[in-house]
Amino acid sequence: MKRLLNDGYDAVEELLDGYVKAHGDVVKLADNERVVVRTTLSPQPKVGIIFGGGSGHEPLFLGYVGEGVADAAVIGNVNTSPDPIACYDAVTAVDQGKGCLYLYGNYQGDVLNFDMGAEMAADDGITVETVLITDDVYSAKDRADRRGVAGDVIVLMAACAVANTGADLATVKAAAEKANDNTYSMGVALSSSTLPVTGKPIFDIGPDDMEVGMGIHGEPGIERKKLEPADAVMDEILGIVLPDMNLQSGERVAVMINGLGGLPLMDQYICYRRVHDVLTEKGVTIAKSMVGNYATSMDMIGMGVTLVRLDDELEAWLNAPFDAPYLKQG
Amino acid sequence: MKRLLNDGYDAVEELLDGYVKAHGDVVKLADNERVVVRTTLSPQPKVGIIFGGGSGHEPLFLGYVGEGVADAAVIGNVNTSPDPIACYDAVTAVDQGKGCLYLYGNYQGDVLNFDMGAEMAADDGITVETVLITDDVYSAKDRADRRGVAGDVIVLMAACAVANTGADLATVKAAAEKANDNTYSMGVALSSSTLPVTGKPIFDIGPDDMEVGMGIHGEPGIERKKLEPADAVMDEILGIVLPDMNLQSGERVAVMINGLGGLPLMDQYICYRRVHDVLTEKGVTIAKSMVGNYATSMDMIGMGVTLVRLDDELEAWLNAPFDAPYLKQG
Amino acid sequence: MADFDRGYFVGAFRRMAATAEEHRDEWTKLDGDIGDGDHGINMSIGFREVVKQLDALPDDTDVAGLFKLVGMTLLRKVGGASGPLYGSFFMKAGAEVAGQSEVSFDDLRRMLRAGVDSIQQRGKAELGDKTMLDSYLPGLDVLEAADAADPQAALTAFVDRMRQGSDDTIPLVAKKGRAMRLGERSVGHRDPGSQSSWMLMNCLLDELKG
Amino acid sequence: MADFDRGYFVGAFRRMAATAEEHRDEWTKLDGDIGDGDHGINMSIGFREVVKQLDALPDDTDVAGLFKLVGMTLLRKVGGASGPLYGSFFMKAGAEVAGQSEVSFDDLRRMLRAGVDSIQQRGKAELGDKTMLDSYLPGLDVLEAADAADPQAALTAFVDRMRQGSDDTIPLVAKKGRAMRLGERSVGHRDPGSQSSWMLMNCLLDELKG
Ligand SMILES: Nc1ncnc2c1ncn2[C@@H]1O[C@H](COP(=O)(O)OP(=O)(O)O)[C@@H](O)[C@H]1O
Ligand SMILES: Nc1ncnc2c1ncn2[C@@H]1O[C@H](COP(=O)(O)OP(=O)(O)O)[C@@H](O)[C@H]1O
Ligand SMILES: [Mg+2]
Ligand SMILES: [Mg+2]
Ligand SMILES: [Mg+2]
Ligand SMILES: [Mg+2]
Repeated sequence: MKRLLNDGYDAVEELLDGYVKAHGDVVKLADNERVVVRTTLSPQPKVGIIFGGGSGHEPLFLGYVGEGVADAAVIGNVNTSPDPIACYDAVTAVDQGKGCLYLYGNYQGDVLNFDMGAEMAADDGITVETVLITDDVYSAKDRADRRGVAGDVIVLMAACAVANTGADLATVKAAAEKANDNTYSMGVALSSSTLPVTGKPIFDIGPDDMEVGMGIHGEPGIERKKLEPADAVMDEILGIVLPDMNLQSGERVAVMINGLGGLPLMDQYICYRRVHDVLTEKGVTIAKSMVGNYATSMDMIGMGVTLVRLDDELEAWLNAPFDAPYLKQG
Repeated sequence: MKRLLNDGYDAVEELLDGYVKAHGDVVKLADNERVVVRTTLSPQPKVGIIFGGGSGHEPLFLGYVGEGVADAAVIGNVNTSPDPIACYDAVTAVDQGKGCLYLYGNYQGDVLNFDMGAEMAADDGITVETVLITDDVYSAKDRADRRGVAGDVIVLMAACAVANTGADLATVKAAAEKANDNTYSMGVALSSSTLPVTGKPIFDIGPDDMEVGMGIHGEPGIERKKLEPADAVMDEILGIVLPDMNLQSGERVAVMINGLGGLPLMDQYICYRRVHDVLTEKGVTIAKSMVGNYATSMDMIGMGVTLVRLDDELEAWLNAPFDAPYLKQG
Repeated sequence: MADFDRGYFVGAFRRMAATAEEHRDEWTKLDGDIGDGDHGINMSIGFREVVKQLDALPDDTDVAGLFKLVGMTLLRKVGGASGPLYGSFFMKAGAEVAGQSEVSFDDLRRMLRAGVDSIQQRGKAELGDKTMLDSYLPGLDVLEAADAADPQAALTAFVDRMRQGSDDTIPLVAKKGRAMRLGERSVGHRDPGSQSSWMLMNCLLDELKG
Repeated sequence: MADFDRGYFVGAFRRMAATAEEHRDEWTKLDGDIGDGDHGINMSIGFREVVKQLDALPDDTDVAGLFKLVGMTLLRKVGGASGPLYGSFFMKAGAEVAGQSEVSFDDLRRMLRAGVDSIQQRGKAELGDKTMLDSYLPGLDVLEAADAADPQAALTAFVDRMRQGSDDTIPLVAKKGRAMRLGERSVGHRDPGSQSSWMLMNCLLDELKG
């Protein structure tokens, strides 16, 4: 598919430059050009929330930096974890003496780099804790091994809601863990994304095929199948996610339909409709709905369903006020 | 390109059903299934703002129905003006005794249908005024003949800001006209969109080609050219738009980069960056920036630049508080 | 002079629905070349609903009522330029024969003229603007000049002339509708509405032939 | 026993940069099959910056400083799994010869061992996990067993064994890195890091041959 870029090697720097120019009232680049930070930090010191990962998932991660949301986003090359120095520089840019929380999807590259960043911060006497986001049901059997996909946004919301109360690092971390433990996602891709440097897709896929269990990086999914109508695809996803989360009649959830970039909102709402109807039929209450491109893979055609099992506390966190360019509510 | 739909003939109804299910706190369907209205109208009577056009441009038009924004959206078939009965039903659903304003892009089909709706409303004694949006610079020489593209959102914002003050219909209409007169857009498309009913593109385009002057419906643009790097494409667009609007050093503008659906945010911010740099270099102040998919053509790969010449009044209108699912600020 | 009753028109409308379905992608393609690629799709959406209405047609519906129902259905379901144009066409045509259960061939000619007048009134297009009027207007002239004693021959001449009128749109520069903004780029393409209109009118002829 | 000076290593690093550029799409394709398709791209991004650094290399940089610079550059620019792994590899390798302006062949072997140890320490992978260690580990064993009197032969054996190790990853099920989650679907594909690592080490040999 076609893109509108200059030299692909400059894409990330140009993205970040364009982003801070467009949203200069909210964010700026830190001394490190791969670190997007709030122009002004919270007047009340709070735990610094640092969100990050590769680029190519916009509006993830940078779009969620703003008042009451993330304090910094650390941005890597396309589909690639950021480097450890950027991870470290984000800490020094936002720490207000209460320590920082790293939030990112569970990928080995990210763990390697963020861990190095945390070690460097520790040398400066700054405590950094980490919550790995592991919402992608189909990527592994054990939660701890799962990758993070659109659940990144859910976990971020919970962590930020609690950090905004002035809570300490351990409390904020526990909130993020609670949100992560209750978040379940699964997606499908109908196409690859197109890499800026090569201008080519990462993988080939037939005109009638879909990749089930696709992540948001273009890693192959877990299975390739014939493309089916939207309702059938949603039923298939729910047929895996609902048993995995053991969701019961009478429970309450938040539903997110996450577009991967190239899928029209029309299709996303049609997918939402089916998920809504199936859950309602099952006696599950949908207390919150989010539909749109929250965590993309550039121009990839595809989507994911994210379900969050709610209790009063988690529901309140997800309904907290947020004011970042791509997350405004309350 | 691939879509995730059920029977294409059901796509619009399923979209609307999914949309009101996802955003049931904000909107519902009126008695007419093609009319999306606010669940509760403004407590202070105001001029009813009715926004509309074909479907397939999501989040346009339905995404802008909400508190302080549009009171209703009238939705047609894909790329097709809504029918006159829906246009009329929207009026009866939202009129609070102060009359209504129809806002839609200048397409003959829309004019035919909305005018019939207005005639029917007049028979009921309800005054409906119309402002045709005509921001697409490349579509015609005279402003009155131009089509409406992403400028729809700009004009809507101005009209709503003024309607929210309780102003009368003539005043609201004048505000919309002022916004329209100062709004200039131009876009390019790198691909066609894919029609839900046929599952096929509307037109073919070579792998290295772009369509210059593309609208948001898949109408052919005005010229087909070789695809160029983002900066060159922006320069070409500005080379046409700036002289047309006769923008001078020292003036102030709002800039919107509108993604047509399939173009990643990465590319959109890279485009924004160039527009920002060129305008800044020229001595023009950017007082407001908007980047994202405001008015799409489903999965079409492409974008448009919209510039709004600002004075204090217009700037204040564009910075008014709005709270619709796809337009939240202030 | 043959009489045209409700059954005849129901049959003709069913043929129109089948035609819209069959030629959906062709009309859509024509509209894709110089418009927005929805003409065939929207006509098929409209006529699918027409078929539903015909399936549940109340027994006491007369010809005028039938035309009104078809016109309103197209008006409600088609949208775009052709929704109100075709909608008005059938509604106004029907209004010409209010209260009649059968219509004469002369009535039919009056109906079609009234319908085309309403297209022109709504759309304000002229002959040569590259619209459906380029098939309707010359076609109607031929129809009105034809010998009323042989309706089948007259309708044949009507449809043939409409078809010719559609062919004649190919070299034209569009002056109305979406294609207008294409200017010279519209040259060399057939106007989609001129194609759908002769094909729909051809259903009147086919139903007469049986 | 040949000595390896700063000039030798600068030459070798320039060869690595050229290799990363030349094989960018190949490594990317390998990573596309079982990873996320960025390995070649990110290595090329990293080595483009290495070249910039080499072009502006301060005169007083010794071998250890050179390795540190290359390692830090890859660490800063590459990201993902291979950024810290290759970054650590070169930094730790350099740290082995701090203060030396030339290094012996034995020094070089110690450097490479230290570098590979750091990959293992950071990445916690074992032989057979389908990673770059599957080329490095058997390669190093051969290198350390080789006759120090003939560095060129030793490096040839080293690189050959690494290449073989890379071939041997093809039938393996990935146990580390992104490919891990593919399970059986990773079988039949070469690990991209095992390919890039032997090709980069081959530059040490090529520079020696001149
Ligand atoms: N003003 C007009 N008068 C008569 N016919 C018109 C006029 N404008 C458009 N048409 C007809 O309508 C056709 C297009 O219909 P359609 O595709 O449904 O509308 P839209 O342009 O709104 O998508 C054109 O091919 C033309 O024949
Ligand atoms: N734990 C590990 N130990 C050693 N090498 C590893 C490990 N994890 C990944 N690798 C190597 O890194 C390569 C992938 O690098 P790269 O594509 O840059 O990382 P990412 O998976 O973050 O995109 C793999 O092919 C593998 O050789
Ligand atoms: Mg990666
Ligand atoms: Mg249309
Ligand atoms: Mg059309
Ligand atoms: Mg990779």
